[in-house]
Amino acid sequence: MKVHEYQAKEMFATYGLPVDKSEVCRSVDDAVKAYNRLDTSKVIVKAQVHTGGRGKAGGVKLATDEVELRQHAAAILGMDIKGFTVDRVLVGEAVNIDKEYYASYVIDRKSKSTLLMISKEGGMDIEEVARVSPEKIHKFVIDPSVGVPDYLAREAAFKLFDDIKLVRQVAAIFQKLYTLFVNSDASLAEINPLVLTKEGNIVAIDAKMTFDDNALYRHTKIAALNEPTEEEKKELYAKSKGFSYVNLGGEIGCMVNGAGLAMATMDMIKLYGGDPANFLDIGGSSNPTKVIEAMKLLLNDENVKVVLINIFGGITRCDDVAHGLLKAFEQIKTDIPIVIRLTGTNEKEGRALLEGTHFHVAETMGQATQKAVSLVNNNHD
Amino acid sequence: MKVHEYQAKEMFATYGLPVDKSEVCRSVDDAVKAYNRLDTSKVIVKAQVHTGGRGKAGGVKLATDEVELRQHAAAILGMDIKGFTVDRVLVGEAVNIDKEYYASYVIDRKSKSTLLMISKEGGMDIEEVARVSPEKIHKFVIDPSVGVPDYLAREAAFKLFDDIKLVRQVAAIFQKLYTLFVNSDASLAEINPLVLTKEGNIVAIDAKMTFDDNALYRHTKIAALNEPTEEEKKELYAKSKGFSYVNLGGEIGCMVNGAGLAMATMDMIKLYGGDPANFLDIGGSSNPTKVIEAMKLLLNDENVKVVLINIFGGITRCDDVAHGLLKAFEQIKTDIPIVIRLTGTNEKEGRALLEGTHFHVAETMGQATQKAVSLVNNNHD
Amino acid sequence: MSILIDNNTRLIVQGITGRDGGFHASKMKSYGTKVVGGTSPGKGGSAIDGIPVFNTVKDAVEATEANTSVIFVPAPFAKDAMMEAADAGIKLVICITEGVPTLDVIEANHFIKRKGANLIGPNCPGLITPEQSLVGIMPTMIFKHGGTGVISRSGTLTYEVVYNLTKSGIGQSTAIGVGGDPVVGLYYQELLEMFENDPDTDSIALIGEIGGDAEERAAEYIKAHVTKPVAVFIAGQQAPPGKQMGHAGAIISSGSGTAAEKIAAFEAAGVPVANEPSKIPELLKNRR
Amino acid sequence: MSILIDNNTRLIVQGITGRDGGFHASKMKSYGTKVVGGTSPGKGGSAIDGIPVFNTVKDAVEATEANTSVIFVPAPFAKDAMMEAADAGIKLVICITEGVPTLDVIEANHFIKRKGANLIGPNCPGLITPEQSLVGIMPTMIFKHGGTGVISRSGTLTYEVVYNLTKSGIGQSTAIGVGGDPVVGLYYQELLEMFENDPDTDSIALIGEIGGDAEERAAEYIKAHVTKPVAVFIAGQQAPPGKQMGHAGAIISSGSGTAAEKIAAFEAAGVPVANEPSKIPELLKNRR
Repeated sequence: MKVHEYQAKEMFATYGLPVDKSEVCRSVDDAVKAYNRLDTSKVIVKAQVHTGGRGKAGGVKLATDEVELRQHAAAILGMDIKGFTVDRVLVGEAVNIDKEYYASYVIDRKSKSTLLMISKEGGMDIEEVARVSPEKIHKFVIDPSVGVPDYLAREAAFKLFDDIKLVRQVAAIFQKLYTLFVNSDASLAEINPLVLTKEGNIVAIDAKMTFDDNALYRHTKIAALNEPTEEEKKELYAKSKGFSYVNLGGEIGCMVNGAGLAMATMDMIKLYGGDPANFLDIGGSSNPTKVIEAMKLLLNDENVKVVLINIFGGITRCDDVAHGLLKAFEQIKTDIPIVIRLTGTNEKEGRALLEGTHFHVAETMGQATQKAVSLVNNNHD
Repeated sequence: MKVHEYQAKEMFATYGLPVDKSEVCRSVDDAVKAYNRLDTSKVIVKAQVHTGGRGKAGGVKLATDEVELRQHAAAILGMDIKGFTVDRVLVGEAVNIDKEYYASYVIDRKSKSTLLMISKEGGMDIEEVARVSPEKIHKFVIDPSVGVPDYLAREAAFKLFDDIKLVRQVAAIFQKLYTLFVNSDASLAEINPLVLTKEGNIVAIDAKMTFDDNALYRHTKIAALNEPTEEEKKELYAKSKGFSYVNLGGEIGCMVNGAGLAMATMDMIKLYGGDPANFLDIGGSSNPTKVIEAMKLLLNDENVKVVLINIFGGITRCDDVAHGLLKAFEQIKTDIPIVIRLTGTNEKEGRALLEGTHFHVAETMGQATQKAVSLVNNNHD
Repeated sequence: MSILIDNNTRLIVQGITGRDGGFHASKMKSYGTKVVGGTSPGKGGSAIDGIPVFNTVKDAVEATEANTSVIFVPAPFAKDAMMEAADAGIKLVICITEGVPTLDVIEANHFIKRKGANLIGPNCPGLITPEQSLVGIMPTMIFKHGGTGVISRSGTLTYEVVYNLTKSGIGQSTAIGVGGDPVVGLYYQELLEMFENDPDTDSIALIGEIGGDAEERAAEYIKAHVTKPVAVFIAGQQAPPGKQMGHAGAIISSGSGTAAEKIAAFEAAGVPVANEPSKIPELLKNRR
Repeated sequence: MSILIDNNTRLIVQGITGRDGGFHASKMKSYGTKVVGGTSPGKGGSAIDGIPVFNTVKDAVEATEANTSVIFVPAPFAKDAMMEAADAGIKLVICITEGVPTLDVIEANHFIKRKGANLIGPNCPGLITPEQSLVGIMPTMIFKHGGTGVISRSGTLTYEVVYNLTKSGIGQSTAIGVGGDPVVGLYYQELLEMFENDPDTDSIALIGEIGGDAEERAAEYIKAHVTKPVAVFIAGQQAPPGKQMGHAGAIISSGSGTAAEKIAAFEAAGVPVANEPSKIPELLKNRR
């Protein structure tokens, strides 16, 4: 789950991390008031959107007087950045940047640990730095049972600075950021850039945090900051029903038990010349209620021309699955053709139950997919 | 460093540990007011002193009405318990005890860890339990890098209870007590007894905490609770001068560099028929200022008839030590005989410098001690 | 032989009094797994399907000499359960639970490693050594004893592959679902090494998916260290970036972790990649 | 031979720019110890008495291949320094610092053990293998190479004993001050084992004091495992209960940890106890 820069900065401030003075504004008038309260001539106006690249899109502007500020705030508010409409800007004191650095904590799958990543190449796209000059990124694996002791924070800080005063300042930042990361179950806590000002202070002038969805149950305040897109609202609704759903825009709706098999199913559709409408994992078992809910989701998508149900009967045997499907479809009214592929334990019994119904029954994933693709093409004709 | 029961209970309450309702009182009138505020018929009045065995000494009494309360408060306030005058009593609601248990965290030298010790034999002298039936005490070594996870707290709690509700209650107590122990750098956190009330609640009705002197620098609030005895004030004063000092009551004052050697010196005095007046470790080196301060300490003790200075010259050579001693004693006026034993690097040069002065110079600890003892005996004659 | 579990596996089921725990404890027991005990705080002394229940893993291990534990407790308690198992001397901990916070897994896995034990999962179907021992929730009927080791990040997709293997007459030495989370215990490299060293394993099926770069590292490892034939399937070629595909770990972040990269890595390492799960048996047969 | 340190010891001094650190770094160097570096955050690149100074222990180890570290930093920073050393790959950490909080020592020692390293101290004079290597603050002139291993909780009392040994013609293999705190690193048992296994050690002097029951456990250990002659001195017979005698660990609590108990334990184990430090050489000579 993502939060906005201004929300991340509020968290930073709570943990004693130095951030630039700023205020979030929802209107041009608010922005002007904020400008006057900040009591500084030069401010920066930044779009608050849940996507990267706002700078390139014109969502970040410097203003040196009220007129300019009005202009920029007006231009940015309402702007569309990669499909996100800007409804808030952050108006912040523009600091005198001497040098820019990069610092983040991320979850590292390889070391199965939290990783501190730092670089002297701040203010740029860190993936680009990692690609072009990986030696400029320093990584520190954090032992969760000790966290970031002073010596480790110092070791990292010495990679950025020689001056012991700056080393101590930035080491404290690394420790506080780690505490925030752990206490909030973050999956990313990034400062880019972390700035050395001409006055010799170190300030986080941007802040990015994302959080582990699996841990949100213990962070209700953070969970409350969630602002799902229309797309994500659908996904969340599916989740509330026990599904995993992602819209893909194609014509063949899929309903599969298991995430891996669901991914394989959408890949197969493409392989056989079709376009998957979605990823949909309905989870381990497939009782009638679940199937009904899942079908509602698929049929809500106007693009869907054919539905492909791919079920592997494991603990729940295929004959039970077939009974469940038949029961579910008693309650579902649709003209859309349904292809069902059932494999696994008692598959023959299961398929036999479905033969002679309005379902198109297939034995293998290949056959089922071919059938679904051909049904779409027939519809087009 | 010790604190009173009521102070420990305040800390307990801060950490969410269940304690009986109580108030500390410095006068009988205060006690009566507390009694009325507690709004319960039966209360317990407990002397607050930095020593054990207050129960046996009559410092703990049950009162069932205001008259009794007045009597007990009046009797206990001002009472002398093992040399401590009671100036405070704790007036607490008397809980309906069903069963008594024991729980403590201690520093365990052997496992080099914190140890959780629990027993069903609460309310008694735990050392006695340990001696008579050690199998009734359960010990859990705490890994400092993980603390007391839920499972460990439960494991321990199941040693005391079968009922899962009580297990959960007491497991939470074990976890909170550990947090308090670690956060406050305690060396002991003891609940004896931890009580199961007839109403089915678990309450700490006594609380004992001692703290690591070496860590007090980072716990100023706890350090402020220190109430040194007259004896301890002397020791603290010595500490502020860089010494370790303990009064022993004998006639031969000692001044030694190093704690082990200082202990050996007082043992030798006893071995040779004398009585050491004190333990005094003046630390590694022995510059004149230190010697002057140390002599002041010794000469303040009216029992001291002879002073035995035992210095091992290591990094600081014996000749330098001798120069230092001579310089120091230019400023010290005393008729008390001084025996000096100097060994180690350049000992001959050192001793040569002291020959012919008013010091009694000895080569070995044995000789020095004999000399000191004989000088005391001469004085007595 | 086999890897990780066999006839000597003595299993306890943590959370045995829960719906899933109880159901699968019986399933495992009836498959022949030595399910020697279960745990459920406060239910010690009772029994589930003849399996004795203990209050703590420590009690269970003391009474039963269990060496393996499978966890069915809800996600908020999974970390504690994993650590309890390792602290009690369990040497292989399998966590089935889905939705465990990543930092909990990191902490538990570090602790388990420190205790000299291994973790599988969480968010995994467990593992099976066919005709010897099942630890987890896999449907036993599709498995057959044989020579192919199976490693997978998925559940039903593994069954799909195993089903096809068995149908083609290819049995399995051990099949392991490592779990679909970003951070899980044993992974490709450790398991590839175990299979390489297992005399009863003659080939390996590896089922990967989008997210992370474990497949890329596995490809390198295979090239350098694995002499036995390996066939691969990678799920998620059609997954859009930034979207989590069911598994918490199946997500393309900042343009990395794509199926295309993974497939390319295996092909560069000379490891054949199936374009359908059903092609795995064919690829293995061709290489033997 | 010897134990723990010898000619292969490559030492760094943590806190080398402090008064004590600098002073003793020079002393150790002039004794012949291979003092290959020192650390002091922010002073990296400078030098003390020709010894290069680094910002971090990691830098120092990378540049110098140090294997041993001695710590002179103030007590509030000692825990961090101990952990830094172990994390950088140092295998023997000696902490001279006095007044380190006990929970800091517990944490650091656990960490050091986990890293496969050993701690000596804190609040100790260090150790010496005469005529090879000095790590700590011991006065070198009183030591002489020979066959007696010395283990002690004290500083000057150790020197007193060593002085008497040397005067009697008995040299030392290695002499170690384990430290006067309640919790310290290597202790009697580990060191007795090392001396027992060291071919160059022919006898052992053990100097104990009041507080704890380490001496009692050492007596048991000697009886069961040590074949070489051991002589003992215990300080603190006149110590009153409840009073800390200089060392944080030298305190009789709740009536246990008395000198009488300890002396009785050694005597029961057949280990002679000297009534004066100067009697140790005699006891050792009698037993050889």
